[in-house]
Amino acid sequence: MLDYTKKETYDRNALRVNPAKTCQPVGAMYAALGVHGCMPHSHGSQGCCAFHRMFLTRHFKDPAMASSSSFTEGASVFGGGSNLKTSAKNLFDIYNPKIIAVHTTCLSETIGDDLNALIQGIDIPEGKYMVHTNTPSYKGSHITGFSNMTASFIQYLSKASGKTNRKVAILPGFVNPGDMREMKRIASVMQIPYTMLPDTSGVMDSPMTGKFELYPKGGTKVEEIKSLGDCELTLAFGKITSEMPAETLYKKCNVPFKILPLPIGIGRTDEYIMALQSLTKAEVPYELEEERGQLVDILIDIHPYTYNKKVAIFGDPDTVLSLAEFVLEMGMVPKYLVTGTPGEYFQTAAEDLFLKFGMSGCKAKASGDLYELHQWIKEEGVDLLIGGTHGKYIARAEDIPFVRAGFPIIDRYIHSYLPLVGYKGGMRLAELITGALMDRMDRDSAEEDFEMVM
Amino acid sequence: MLDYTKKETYDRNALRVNPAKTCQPVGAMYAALGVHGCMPHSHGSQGCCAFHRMFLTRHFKDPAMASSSSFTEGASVFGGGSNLKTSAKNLFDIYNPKIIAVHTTCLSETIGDDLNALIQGIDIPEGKYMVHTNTPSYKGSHITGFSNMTASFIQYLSKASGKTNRKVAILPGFVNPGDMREMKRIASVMQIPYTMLPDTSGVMDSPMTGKFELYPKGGTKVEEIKSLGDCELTLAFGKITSEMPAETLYKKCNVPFKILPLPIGIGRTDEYIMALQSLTKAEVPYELEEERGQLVDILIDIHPYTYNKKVAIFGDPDTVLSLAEFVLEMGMVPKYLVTGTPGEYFQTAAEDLFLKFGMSGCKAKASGDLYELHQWIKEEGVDLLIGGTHGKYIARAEDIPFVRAGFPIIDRYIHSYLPLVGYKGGMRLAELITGALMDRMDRDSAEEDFEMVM
Amino acid sequence: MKEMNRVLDHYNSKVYKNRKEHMVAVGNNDNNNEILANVRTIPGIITQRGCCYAGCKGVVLGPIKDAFIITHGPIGCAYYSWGTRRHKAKKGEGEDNYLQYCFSTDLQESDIVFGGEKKLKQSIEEAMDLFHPHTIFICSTCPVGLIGDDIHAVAKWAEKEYGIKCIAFSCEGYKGVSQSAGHHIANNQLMKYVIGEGDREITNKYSLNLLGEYNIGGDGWEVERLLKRIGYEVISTFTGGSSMDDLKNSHQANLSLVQCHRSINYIAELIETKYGIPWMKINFIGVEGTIKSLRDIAKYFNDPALTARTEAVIADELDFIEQDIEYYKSKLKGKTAAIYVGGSRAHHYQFLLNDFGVRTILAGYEFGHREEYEGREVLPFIKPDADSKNIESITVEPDPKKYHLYLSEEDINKLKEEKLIGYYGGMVKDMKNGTYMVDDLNHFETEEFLKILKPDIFFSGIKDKFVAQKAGVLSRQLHSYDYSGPYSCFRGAVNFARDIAMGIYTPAWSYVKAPWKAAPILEGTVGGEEAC
Amino acid sequence: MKEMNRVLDHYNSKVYKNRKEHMVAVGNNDNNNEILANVRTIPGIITQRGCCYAGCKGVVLGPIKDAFIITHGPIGCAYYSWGTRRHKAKKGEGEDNYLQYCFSTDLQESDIVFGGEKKLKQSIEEAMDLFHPHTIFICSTCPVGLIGDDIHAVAKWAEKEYGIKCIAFSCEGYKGVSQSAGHHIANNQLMKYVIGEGDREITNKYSLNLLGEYNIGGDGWEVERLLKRIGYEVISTFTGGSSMDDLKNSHQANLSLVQCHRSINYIAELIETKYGIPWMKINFIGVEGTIKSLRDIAKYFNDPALTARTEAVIADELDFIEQDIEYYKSKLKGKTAAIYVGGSRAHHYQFLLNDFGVRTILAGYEFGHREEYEGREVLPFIKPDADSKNIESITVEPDPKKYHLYLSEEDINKLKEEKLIGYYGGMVKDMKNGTYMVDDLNHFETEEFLKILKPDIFFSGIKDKFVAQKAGVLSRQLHSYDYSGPYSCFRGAVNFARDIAMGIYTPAWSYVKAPWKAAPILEGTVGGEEAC
Repeated sequence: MLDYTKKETYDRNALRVNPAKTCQPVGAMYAALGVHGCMPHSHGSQGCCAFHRMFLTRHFKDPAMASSSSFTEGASVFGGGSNLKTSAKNLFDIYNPKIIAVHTTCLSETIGDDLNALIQGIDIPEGKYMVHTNTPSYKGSHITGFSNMTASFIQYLSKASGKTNRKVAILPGFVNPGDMREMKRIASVMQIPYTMLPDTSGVMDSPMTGKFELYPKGGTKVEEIKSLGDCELTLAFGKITSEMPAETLYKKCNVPFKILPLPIGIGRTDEYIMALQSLTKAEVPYELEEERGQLVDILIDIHPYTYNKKVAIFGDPDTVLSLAEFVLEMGMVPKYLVTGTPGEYFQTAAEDLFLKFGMSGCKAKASGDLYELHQWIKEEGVDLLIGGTHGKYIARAEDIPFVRAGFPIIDRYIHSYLPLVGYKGGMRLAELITGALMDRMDRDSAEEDFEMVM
Repeated sequence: MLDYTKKETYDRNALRVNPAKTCQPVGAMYAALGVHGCMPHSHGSQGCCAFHRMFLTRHFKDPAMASSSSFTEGASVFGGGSNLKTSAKNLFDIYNPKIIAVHTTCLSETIGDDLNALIQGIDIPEGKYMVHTNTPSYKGSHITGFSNMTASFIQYLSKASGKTNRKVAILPGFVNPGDMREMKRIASVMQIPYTMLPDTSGVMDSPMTGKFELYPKGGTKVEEIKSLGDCELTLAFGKITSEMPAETLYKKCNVPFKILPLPIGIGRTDEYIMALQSLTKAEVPYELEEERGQLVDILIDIHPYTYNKKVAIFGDPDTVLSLAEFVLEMGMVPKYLVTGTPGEYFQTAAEDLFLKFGMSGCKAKASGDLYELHQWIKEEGVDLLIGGTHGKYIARAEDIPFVRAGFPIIDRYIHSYLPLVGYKGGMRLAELITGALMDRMDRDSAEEDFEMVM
Repeated sequence: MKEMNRVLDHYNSKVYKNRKEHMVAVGNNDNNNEILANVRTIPGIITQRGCCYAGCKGVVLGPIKDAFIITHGPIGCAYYSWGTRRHKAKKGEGEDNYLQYCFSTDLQESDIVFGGEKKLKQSIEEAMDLFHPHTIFICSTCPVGLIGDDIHAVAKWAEKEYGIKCIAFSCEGYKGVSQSAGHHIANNQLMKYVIGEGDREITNKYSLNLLGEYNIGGDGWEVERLLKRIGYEVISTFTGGSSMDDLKNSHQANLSLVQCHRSINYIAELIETKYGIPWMKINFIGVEGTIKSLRDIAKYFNDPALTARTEAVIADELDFIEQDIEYYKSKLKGKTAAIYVGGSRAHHYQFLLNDFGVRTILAGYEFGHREEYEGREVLPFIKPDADSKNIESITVEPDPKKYHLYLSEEDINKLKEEKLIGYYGGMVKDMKNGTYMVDDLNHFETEEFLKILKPDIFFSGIKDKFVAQKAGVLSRQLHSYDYSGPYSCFRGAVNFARDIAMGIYTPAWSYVKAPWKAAPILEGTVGGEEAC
Repeated sequence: MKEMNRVLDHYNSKVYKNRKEHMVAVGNNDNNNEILANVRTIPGIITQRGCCYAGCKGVVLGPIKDAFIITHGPIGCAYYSWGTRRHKAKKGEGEDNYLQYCFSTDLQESDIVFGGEKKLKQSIEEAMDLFHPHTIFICSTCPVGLIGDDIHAVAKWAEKEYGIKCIAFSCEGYKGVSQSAGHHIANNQLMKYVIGEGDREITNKYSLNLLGEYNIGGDGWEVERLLKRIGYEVISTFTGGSSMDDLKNSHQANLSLVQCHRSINYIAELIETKYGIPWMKINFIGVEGTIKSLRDIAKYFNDPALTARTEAVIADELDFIEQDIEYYKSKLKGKTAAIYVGGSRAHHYQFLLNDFGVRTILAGYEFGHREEYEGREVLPFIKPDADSKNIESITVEPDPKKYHLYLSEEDINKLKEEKLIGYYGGMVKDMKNGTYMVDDLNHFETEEFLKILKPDIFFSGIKDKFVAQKAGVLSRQLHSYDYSGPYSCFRGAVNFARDIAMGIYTPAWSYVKAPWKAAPILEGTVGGEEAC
């Protein structure tokens, strides 16, 4: 397995091997699916749309509906304007979306299609919307695309009426529907009214009913996006993912924002709750306090199995950073942190985290890839690997226990329904991690050391 | 591992090998811990109390507080009356319980202590209570003890005032606090007021606060037990565990009851919700409908990994029956069902289940043990083993994937916080089962068959 | 016919006109079942089609285990085609296998602005340092074509610099109208730079190429097992599980078998012209299909011993699966299916379904051409459009040294007349009147046809699988076999039937409707707002 | 003293009087540190103590790997003692190992009414059929004693019927006041029926018995490794990891080492009387303790080569752990501990804690006798009470054939005078003034002492572990080592320190208090009832 990967360091600057990121449009598509009645539209060659729908479907095991401008060689030469126009007409005609959310591709970006102008030239039916975002695949990653699409919804739609709606805008970041549900539950328990954008719960984890819904019940409604401009505050989860849309809302409608880390683990969920609590007179309900206390109790109980265990984590930057803090809370050593998404903040934040927990000898890298992570692991091994499906080759090659978390998970089921965020998500994650480590202990123990009580 | 277990059948009638049950008092102790302010008291030799506390603590990783009559040889000869009297005085003096719940042991039962009489002779402080139940270890199992203790609370305390309290009495059966929470959540979502007895949530899954509470926040309050007599209906989960206390409430206070299976899986959770729904004008809220639809969706998605897979399940009878129905819903074959608890109903119910799902070649046995289950597995293997910790030896000996579910789980953590019941519990269980099966596929696949997408 | 019209009626006139020509109510039309295929999808119509890159890198080149494929472009395309198609390959001794890896130049904005050739070259240098491959393929994605990187020049440079084989494939996503363009581009380059280069010694005269078999889920291995049992030698498989060396030696075979007609027929034709090896359309999907194919091959080689061995193996394989086949037939008989997959499978799988008494009521190709629907006899009548003209068409001459005939020209011509070789009859001849053939079946039509035709199973790909299942219709992926397989030949038929049966009989379907949706709401006395 | 009184003050007078005598403020009393021990726990007081069966089957007999132990009684007792104590044992070649199994007669009501002997006999028959053990132990639980089953007669029957060894242990739970009674009962039978029966040839004169070592977490193996390195032969370990054959040969050793004084000193004494082998109290817990023990043993054998080898091994082992010890000392120095465990560990572990600069401020035994607290010099002054009189006391005579002396009687007497052998000084001598010694520390006192003394670590068992931790005090189990180990000797010391350090430094402790418990509640404008 991965026999060509050698531990010797090599200064590789051009060839990307086993990436830990993908391209912007898939992130934009996922964000657009989190708006109710929205048809994500890929402005480019139809293969992009096919790849992205395939990938999202494989992660969520639910339909990922989106359309394409279906560029051919002609469009690539003469521009995609007429393709977009035809697309809009056909989409509104046949699929009747409330809103079409266009994202570009490396093709239309390289051609230089001016989406603003193109959309202005399109005859949009009354009560319908068409928005766009620029998502050149050769910049950033799928996280950037998610961020861009979210910001564009705000840029196009949100308005400040001058009167507060007494709500909080929640930008959840690139997480699963199960995570969004848990973030919303926490806000509800705190009795804080909110609008979440995007909100893929009820879309990408929709129930089986015997009836296919092109636009499932879930998703942020267009009216809600409009009203984001009247929110009191934006809670933006994940600086790398959500700062930009939060800033957009601030610039456009003057809604102040707070950047929060993805609320994975105790401290980061605490931050979320404290942010909510600062908005309300109410005390934090016992329900949350109890869950928190349970998670602390669990972490103390399991520490003999987690303490000082070395972990390698890869995936999306905000996810990796929050997973890293949680494993630190568990007493583990986040030996290697890798994201494929570029950006200096990731490394800075990781270093801050190592410092905060007094860790030395840990490495973090943005714009990294799994080949390099694997090299690191070959040089000094870890006790656990956490990340998406692509880690399974490394896990097998190096015989490391593997916990799947993050995006994409295309070789397992159910993960998208259940949260990693919040104290509840912490319990689940703690169970996955401890289970993986203890199963390994059991597997590797000599017969005489195979224990009934642990 | 377990090298002496041979597949050849042998008609064993006396020697119990690797039991799948334990004795009544531990069940009674667990039930008593589910009453707020209650001190479970073991009337017998102090080793019983020590063993039971040890066992409960190892499963829940939380304190299991209980006291003992600390019989010595003298008490065994002359009866334990004075030990009980001294115990009561000291307990009220030092530990200030609201209620003492005495259960007997094989020792005090064999001596023939008349607990009714003994308790009547004890000076119970004003506003305090002392109840008892008979739990001879040589009859039934820990499930019987749980059942007996629950019934005794009702027998001692519940009263019909003649005026309904418009509540439902919920007897959850021998399940984890996480399960009880989920059962309560479902009733709450259905807007049905209830009293659950016993209710160990908030007791055996209590949060870390930095302060030890001898009587944690959770547990059914004595006042609530009293008021059970005014309930409109009893929902008794698990015929084997909960029928007896339900009947007790019916006989004493004329509260009608419905026996329901433990709500594990779709059909059995449906039954619970339908039972609640029959009590109310309200429609079933979308929240539950959505969870249900998600679970159905998941089961359809994962069927290629579960269908026709053979499973052996052992543990407590009501748990095993409900797990069996759930795996049937998943398209699996519940090849072997074993409980150590005696009683004909288990086998009958299992046969009915096999019939309902058109299964042939499946075996079920009450009063069974793990030695025999292992023999069966040696004769014809299974793809998965589900049960408590004691199954780990078999799983290792036969190299079978193993999902821990039920009682006791003394070699893992966190399980007691998270439900198996309800649609949510179904998702968790489906994740555990599918994860175990798919991990095994990955482990056993040749390198060229090791798949990125599954 | 009326079902088809009910679907089409939703369209505006422009779309109606276009889509109408892609649908055929078989035997119920005045156009001799003619269909429009291999043309552009209308923008905005939700198609399942992919792109040229997917057809070139994803389908044809990807399975070649020891070709080090660098996707030249932004990261996405390489990422999506990493391990996501189930073309299996074993690493033989001394062989390379890069299938677990994904290589890309991960172009950044500055590369788009200033050109990506430099980064491509450096990537090749790094690949040589770290992996020492003997063969590098360069596959370009959309922007590369636009910014004008000369990947072919880079390939030449690499061959010179490192003494390796390096082939460039200009398979930008926007080329052509579907994956089909990519197959063509891949085929052309393999023909130009790979086939015919080998000099492996072949002693078995019953030597075959297995073209258009990508070893999804191990299909190719199962075919090979069967052919070997009879006494054939499979010199090359295009391209499932093959090494470069296998492909290089394909010119030495005495017969080319064509499984997926669409993706590989170019090569089959060119090999025949250049090396004299005839090709035969076979089909190893389905029991009857497999038997017929084996007998046809034996007929070509025309050796009584081989024919006897063929019959013996058929009998033995049948015996092995007989009970299972009967069992699953009893479970599946009378069910109906709709099939919408790639360029030949929608045809092949009808045979397999037929083996179990499952009727196909609708079938279509995602990227098929008219000949896959109507048979090669329509080839002379297909007018190339702008999109197909853009894809290079190559011609070859007989190779003076390597051209060889196993049969006499006379025999070959006879067999061609018999349509045993050099011919493919297309799908429509095997479809019953009253069924439908739909090209480039899009999302809307899928939804509508499922509602109207109510098939028991819908065979398609991952993108519409859950669309069907949400609507209560079992769906199995026939691109990837839903992570099962092999489905080919005798034993594969049992795997297939097992998978279909478990899908149909999986108990979860019976829980779709919540009981409270059926039961009346009783007027209870507990709970609700008033009590809480 | 005042802390102790604050705890006692909560009690009513009767309990006060009793419990006061179980507590000693070391060096701060007018009673020469005398303590009350090995007496009944007051009913209703939440004790951590177990029963006679737990001491007999659970502690002493359970570890004997090839003894087929049938628990005669209802199911619970067998179940609870199945795999729950971490006495490890390796199955050697040709040896049996039943540790993964649990055997019980699972008595039912009818058996209680009509007697259980028949079922016991049948169980033995079935055991013989299925397992063919060479040794069966029968351990009775509470009701068996009351219904009058003659398990000893059944044992005799089994020996005759099957030619095996079968020993009955009347270890009903109600006997005695704690596990201690069970140790005694187990010891008596082992002495009567096992020890002295072996005739293995022993060539090494540096032969030892390791008594009172149950190989929890592999402690015994580590001790054995160390002793073997020096040149000793460990003939038997009582009983961790031992086979029956090991125990049978223990009479051949030249010195008995006693690790856990409480559970095994009976045997040590009796072996000396019957076979002439002196015993030495050693302690392999803690670096200093281990060094002293090794030197003491060498002193007994008094061979310069052995002594040199002892020093060399000590130096080498020290060298191996030095860095770790220093590291953990830096992490642990200045911390305080309370210890409440079995019959000797509360003493031993103080040495180990001391190695790392951790002060023990409270210590107590769950089932110790006065001699474990105050030293064997108090033995003559202990008056047996009704509970202890109920436990059989056996006496032995020197065995005419097997009695052997390694040293001259004179030398032995000299060493006895030096207290090198035949002596145990108890815990109190090693405790600092101002610390506390508490016997049978109960739940209430645990809670109170933790609040008042605020130790950094509380060492105890599973039942009160989470009581301490809920109160924010790290607790480690010293019965089972929390599933870690070994903790013995040099390397075990590092394991121990690692476990303690990780417990203390585990980050989760810092999250106990929710931030909103500290921060002021701001007057927000969003949410709450009015907005919802």
